Amino acid sequence: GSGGPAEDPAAAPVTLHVFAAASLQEPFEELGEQFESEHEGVTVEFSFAGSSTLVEQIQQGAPADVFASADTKNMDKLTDAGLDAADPVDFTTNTLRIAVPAGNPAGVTDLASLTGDLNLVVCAPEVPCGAATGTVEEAAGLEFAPVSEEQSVTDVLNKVTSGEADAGLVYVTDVEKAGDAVEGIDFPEAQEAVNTYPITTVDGAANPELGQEFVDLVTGEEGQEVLAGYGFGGA
Amino acid sequence: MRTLPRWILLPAGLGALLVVLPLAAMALRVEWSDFWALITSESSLAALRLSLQTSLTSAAACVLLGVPMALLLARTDGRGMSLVRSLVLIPLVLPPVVGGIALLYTFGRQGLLGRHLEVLGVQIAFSTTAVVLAQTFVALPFLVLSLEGALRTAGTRYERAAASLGARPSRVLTHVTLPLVLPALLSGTVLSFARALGEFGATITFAGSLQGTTRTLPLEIYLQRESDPEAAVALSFVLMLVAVAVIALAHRRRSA
Amino acid sequence: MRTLPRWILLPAGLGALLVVLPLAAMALRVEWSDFWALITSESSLAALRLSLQTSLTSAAACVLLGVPMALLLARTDGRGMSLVRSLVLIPLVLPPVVGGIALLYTFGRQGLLGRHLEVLGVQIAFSTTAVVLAQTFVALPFLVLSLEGALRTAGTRYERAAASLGARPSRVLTHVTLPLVLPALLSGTVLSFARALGEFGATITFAGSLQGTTRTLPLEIYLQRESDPEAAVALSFVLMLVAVAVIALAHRRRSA
Amino acid sequence: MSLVLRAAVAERHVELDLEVGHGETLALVGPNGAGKSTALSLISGDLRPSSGSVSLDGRILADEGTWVPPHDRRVTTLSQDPVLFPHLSALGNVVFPLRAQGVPRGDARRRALEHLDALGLAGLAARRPAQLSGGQAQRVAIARALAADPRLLLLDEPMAALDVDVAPALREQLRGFLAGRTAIVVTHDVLDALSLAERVVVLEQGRQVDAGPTTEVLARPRSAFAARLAGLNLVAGRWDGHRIELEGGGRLSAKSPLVPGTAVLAAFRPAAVRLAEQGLPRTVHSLTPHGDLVRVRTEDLAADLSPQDAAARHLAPGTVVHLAVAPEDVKTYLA
Amino acid sequence: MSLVLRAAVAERHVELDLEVGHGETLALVGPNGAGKSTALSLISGDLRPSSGSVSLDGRILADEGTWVPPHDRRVTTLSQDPVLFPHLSALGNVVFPLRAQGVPRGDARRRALEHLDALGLAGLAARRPAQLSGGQAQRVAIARALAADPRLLLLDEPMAALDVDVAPALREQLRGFLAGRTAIVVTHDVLDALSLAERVVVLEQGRQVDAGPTTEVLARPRSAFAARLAGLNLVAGRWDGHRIELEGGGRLSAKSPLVPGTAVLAAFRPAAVRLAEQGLPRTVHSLTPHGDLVRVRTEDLAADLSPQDAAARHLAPGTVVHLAVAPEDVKTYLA
Ligand SMILES: Nc1ncnc2c1ncn2[C@@H]1O[C@H](COP(=O)(O)OP(=O)(O)OP(=O)(O)O)[C@@H](O)[C@H]1O
Ligand SMILES: Nc1ncnc2c1ncn2[C@@H]1O[C@H](COP(=O)(O)OP(=O)(O)OP(=O)(O)O)[C@@H](O)[C@H]1O
Ligand code: MOO
Ligand SMILES: [Mg+2]
Ligand SMILES: [Mg+2]
Repeated sequence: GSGGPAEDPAAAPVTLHVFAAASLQEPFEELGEQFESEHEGVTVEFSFAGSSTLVEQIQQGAPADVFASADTKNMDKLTDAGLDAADPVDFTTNTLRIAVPAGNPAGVTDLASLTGDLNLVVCAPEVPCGAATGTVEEAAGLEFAPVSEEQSVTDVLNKVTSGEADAGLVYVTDVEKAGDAVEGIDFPEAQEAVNTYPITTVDGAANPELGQEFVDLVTGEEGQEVLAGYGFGGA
Repeated sequence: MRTLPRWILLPAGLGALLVVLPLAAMALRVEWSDFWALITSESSLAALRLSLQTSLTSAAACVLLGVPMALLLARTDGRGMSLVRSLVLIPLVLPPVVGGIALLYTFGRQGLLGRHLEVLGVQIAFSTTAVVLAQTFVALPFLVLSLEGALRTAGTRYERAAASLGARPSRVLTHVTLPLVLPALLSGTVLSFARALGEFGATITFAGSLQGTTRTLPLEIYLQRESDPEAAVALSFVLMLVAVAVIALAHRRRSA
Repeated sequence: MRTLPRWILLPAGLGALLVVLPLAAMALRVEWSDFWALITSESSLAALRLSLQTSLTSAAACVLLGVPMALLLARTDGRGMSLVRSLVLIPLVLPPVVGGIALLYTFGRQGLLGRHLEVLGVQIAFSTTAVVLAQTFVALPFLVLSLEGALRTAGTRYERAAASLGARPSRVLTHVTLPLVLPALLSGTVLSFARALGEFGATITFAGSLQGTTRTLPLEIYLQRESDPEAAVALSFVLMLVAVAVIALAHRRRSA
Repeated sequence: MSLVLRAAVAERHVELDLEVGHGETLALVGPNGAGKSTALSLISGDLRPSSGSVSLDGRILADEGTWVPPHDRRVTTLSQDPVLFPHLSALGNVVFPLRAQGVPRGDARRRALEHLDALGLAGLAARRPAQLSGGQAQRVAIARALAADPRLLLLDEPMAALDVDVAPALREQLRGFLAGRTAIVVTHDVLDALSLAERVVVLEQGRQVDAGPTTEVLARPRSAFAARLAGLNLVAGRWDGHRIELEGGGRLSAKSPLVPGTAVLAAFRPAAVRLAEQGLPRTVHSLTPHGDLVRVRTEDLAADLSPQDAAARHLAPGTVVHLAVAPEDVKTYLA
Repeated sequence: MSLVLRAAVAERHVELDLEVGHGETLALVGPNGAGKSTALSLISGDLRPSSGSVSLDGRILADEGTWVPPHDRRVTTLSQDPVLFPHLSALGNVVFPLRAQGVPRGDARRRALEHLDALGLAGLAARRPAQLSGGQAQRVAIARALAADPRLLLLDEPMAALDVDVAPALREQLRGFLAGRTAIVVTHDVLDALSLAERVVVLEQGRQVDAGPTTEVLARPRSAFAARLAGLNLVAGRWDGHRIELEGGGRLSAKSPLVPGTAVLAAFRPAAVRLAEQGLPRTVHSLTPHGDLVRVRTEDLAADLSPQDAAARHLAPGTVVHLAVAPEDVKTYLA
């Protein structure tokens, strides 16, 4: 290991618990490995789930050092409960993109073509991506008739990957992740609904300093580079 | 007048506590002032209606398909049957989400069967039919397993007597076998109804989530949790009440 | 030599297809070339190990707590028992996620019991204990219900004969009642083991998802689905195999 | 008294008042539905009396406030149906009560094998109940009950399924075993009653109608049932010093030291009945072979006639006959 | 022949060769475990023969290639255990076979009530089997079997649980019902065999050891079992013109037109046996009351003596006695 400040080589092995929104899984796992290589004796354990689940768990005493949320609403829940150890920092953004199955069987070209006779799947208004969908819908003056309003982006994406849906509205990062199975179609109205990801250390954590170091890694240059590699936008 | 050893009260009590305490803890969190408003919202009522309707249909489908399966498993022996039994029970062990994926691979647009149905203009995914399919898939083993056990325990002496009196197999089935295992059939049906009522993972994966069409109560609860946890707790409480009512009703009929 | 009406083959076959087709469809999607690598990754093995360990513990807990409960329910009658039965069965009907919330409300840091345990320095949530608790919570009713049905069907004549021969209640229980319902006890145990093995919603909510501590196979599958659907399918297949093995084993012992 | 049963079961219209002395075997007889099994259930603890009490060796087993559970009564029932534990072998079944009393495993096995052997079942020790014939199963059940060594043994038609070959031997064995023990035997078999029990109680419609030493009750029956069990004809009437004026009409000559004018019962064997010109007029109901004779049944009396006699008179159901008995063959006693 | 059973069940060591003529009632007798229930199971279709065949009225019910399912055989079994459907009332149980044959509901009810009535059970029509006494349940089972109106009726000890009160009446009813019908009665009761069956087959250890008209088999038994059933002593030996040289040693005087030198069987009634100075030497095994006599059992012979005789000779188990029979009381026939 190199570069860890004030690191005691004799210290017992420690585990850093990072609770992060499910959409952050791939970049965070990459960052976690990097963090471990820089901190000898430290293991980074992730708990990925929906942001609201994570908040609930932290409120009930889950051993989280760091919390990264997929939206500000859930981060607010944490701060309202006074469980943030430091002020949350917005560290990345995500925007919507149309996902269609490989080959684009329904011939989708833009947002307006989603109102045609096809199987459209979106997020439910209750979850962050669904709120964003509502915003772009309004901005474009359209009214969608989806066949399903899903619980999470992953559910939307899965319907598209499996070819069940002809089109879905998901995040840019999801299209990247899905690889060849789907094609992405950008649309200008997406800029009306930019989703912000905040991160913070958690009050009462076992490793507050290490946690802050992880937050620093994510918000720092290296972190931003890794995030961008998965399609995330700048904070 | 049966006597049971007294010590079983301790583990039995512990077991009851393990189940009852969480339910009590949840009931304590219900905001009673808003309760009525929360559970009578349009979306809640739609979900409740859909849930009851699909679960009842699924329970009926389970009885229709599962009773014959249980009979075959209980009354025929052989190498093959044991494999069939294992296969039939798999939905029990599969995480429902995986079950949903498997259903997609079968009945989805590009699925094993679905691609042929698509040609015929039939689309199952995103329809209420898909919900029923998903619920039946996960609930069927409950009925089969509990009924098979009862059929084995009940034995065949009454069936033999009935055949000796000239009753054809169908009559033996409807007039002797099924009435004799009625308690088990009822509790198996309750089990499968309950499992269908609580089904979440397979439904969301295979059927999607649209109000009035595919968004059942568990999906509604899960969704409300994101925006309105109070509503979610209130709805969970309603689900509990429905379950208690169904179970109590089934038991009343059984002892009657 | 028992004869069943021939027509039941049709619904039984349909039922078997409903279950078997999706499993076949999924097996068809497994990428056999990568299969071994996918399922022997560190995280997969950790999840498999944790799943087996917790599910076995939970099944044992279900037997320990559930057998006494089933006995009480089957052998005592009265108004009160019917309420207890309904309560005990509720975990069946609750969507597992809601069950997880209820468990958090009980054993979580601010929960009914948890806040007292916290003072004693004991924390249950987010530990392997929590996984076992969640699994036991959802799996217990399976054992209780299937065993209660069998106990009722078996009746009390052998128990009465045993008492007449001077056997105390404990001996009657261990030497007569339980051996007589052994098939049902075994299938009830398999049911609860299987349910524990497939448990997802309550675990992720109540126990969280930490590799090696609380991330069981279904959680791993769920996680892999986000990043590596192939791995998820392969792992689901492994889960299926484990289930088939357990069920087949239980049946072998039962017929032996 | 060892057992005192003074109890009622209202819903079955049964009201009993029985006593069994220490070391005594009581036969309980009576028609189907008379309440015999009900009496045994009250004693074994399978049934709670709706009023009254049951006590054994001075200990109250059941009354309004007391309830001794069945396993604690040291009362073992051997019923019409063997109820062998299906998951245990014949040997395992007999070992069961011994182990329940804390006999060590090896000892219990040895003693159980002795019991099986005594009943001629040693060769079947390893069989499961499902692999035994009806009579074999019943004998295993008897061995098991004997092994339980109860304070009071209840036998509910123990011989019903046994063949003529085995029954006498078993009756002997049971007799040896019952000697000095307290037991109640429910039976439809006069031989069982005679050979096993010192005293008999006759139940009819839930009430005791006759009781006394077995030979006494069978020799001087006071109920139609006891008479049929003993194979005797029974009539009631008034003794006028020479004849009995029968209740149903007619007269019967007899010899008796009883005071004229008293109400009497009279019993006589069917073999003592003959056809006469001037007997009691009766209609033949049925004719059945009876040993080397033919038993002729009428509305109330039975006669055992030689086949020659029966054939000569062209007897058939419906024929009217006149029945007579020699006065010295009629046993007369106070009603 | 109506029923022809020529079949074996290897695992039970049973090999049978039975025929029952049209309209005939056959009694099947034999010790416990002889194979009686096995024979019935083969005929009813509860058991498959390991070789051989079963046919009824010319139709093959079972052989290597054929298997007619039980419900299609029109063979009804009435077993030791009533097996009443517990979820149906007594009436519902009797209605069952009628409905199974397509009798309309109202008709079936009416006919079922008649059957119950005929057996004196009309008052119990609404009872569940659990609310009946053992004998009541057995009678409902009989009514149910009669209602099934089978081509062949199999009775496995139908009277075992019936009281002396009801058995004769029921035997009469069964006799009327069996007249002109084909039936097999398994029984341990000589009265049942005599009154119900024209012909008897004696089984021992899975094989037929004696067969013939009932009175014939009982009068001239060829097996120890048949002799015991008939209540006769049976000995085997060689006829020398005046006496029989018994197989076990000793001689017995008799009168017989048989050719000297032939192997013979001889039967005589226990009542014909008396104690003599110069009889067959035997050891007393047991003494039991037998009607108004005392039955003395020895290793192979039984004697019915008057209580006075028995008491005068101080008979007790172990006493050696000499038994004699008057030559005219010994029935001799070819072995
Ligand atoms: N569970 C019951 N509920 C109601 N009545 C019953 C029940 N069991 C028996 N009876 C009735 O109680 C009365 C006495 O029955 P019990 O079984 O004692 O007769 P029993 O003398 O043993 O006759 P059997 O010789 O036929 O066995 C009968 O009229 C019978 O119908
Ligand atoms: N299921 C079985 N498996 C193996 N052997 C059996 C089975 N049932 C009976 N047996 C044996 O087969 C032989 C014939 O039995 P079966 O039941 O036919 O006798 P049974 O003549 O009816 O006797 P009982 O008068 O005691 O009823 C016996 O030796 C018995 O132990
Ligand atoms: O990552 Mo989220 O909280 O499921 O949109
Ligand atoms: Mg009785
Ligand atoms: Mg038999």
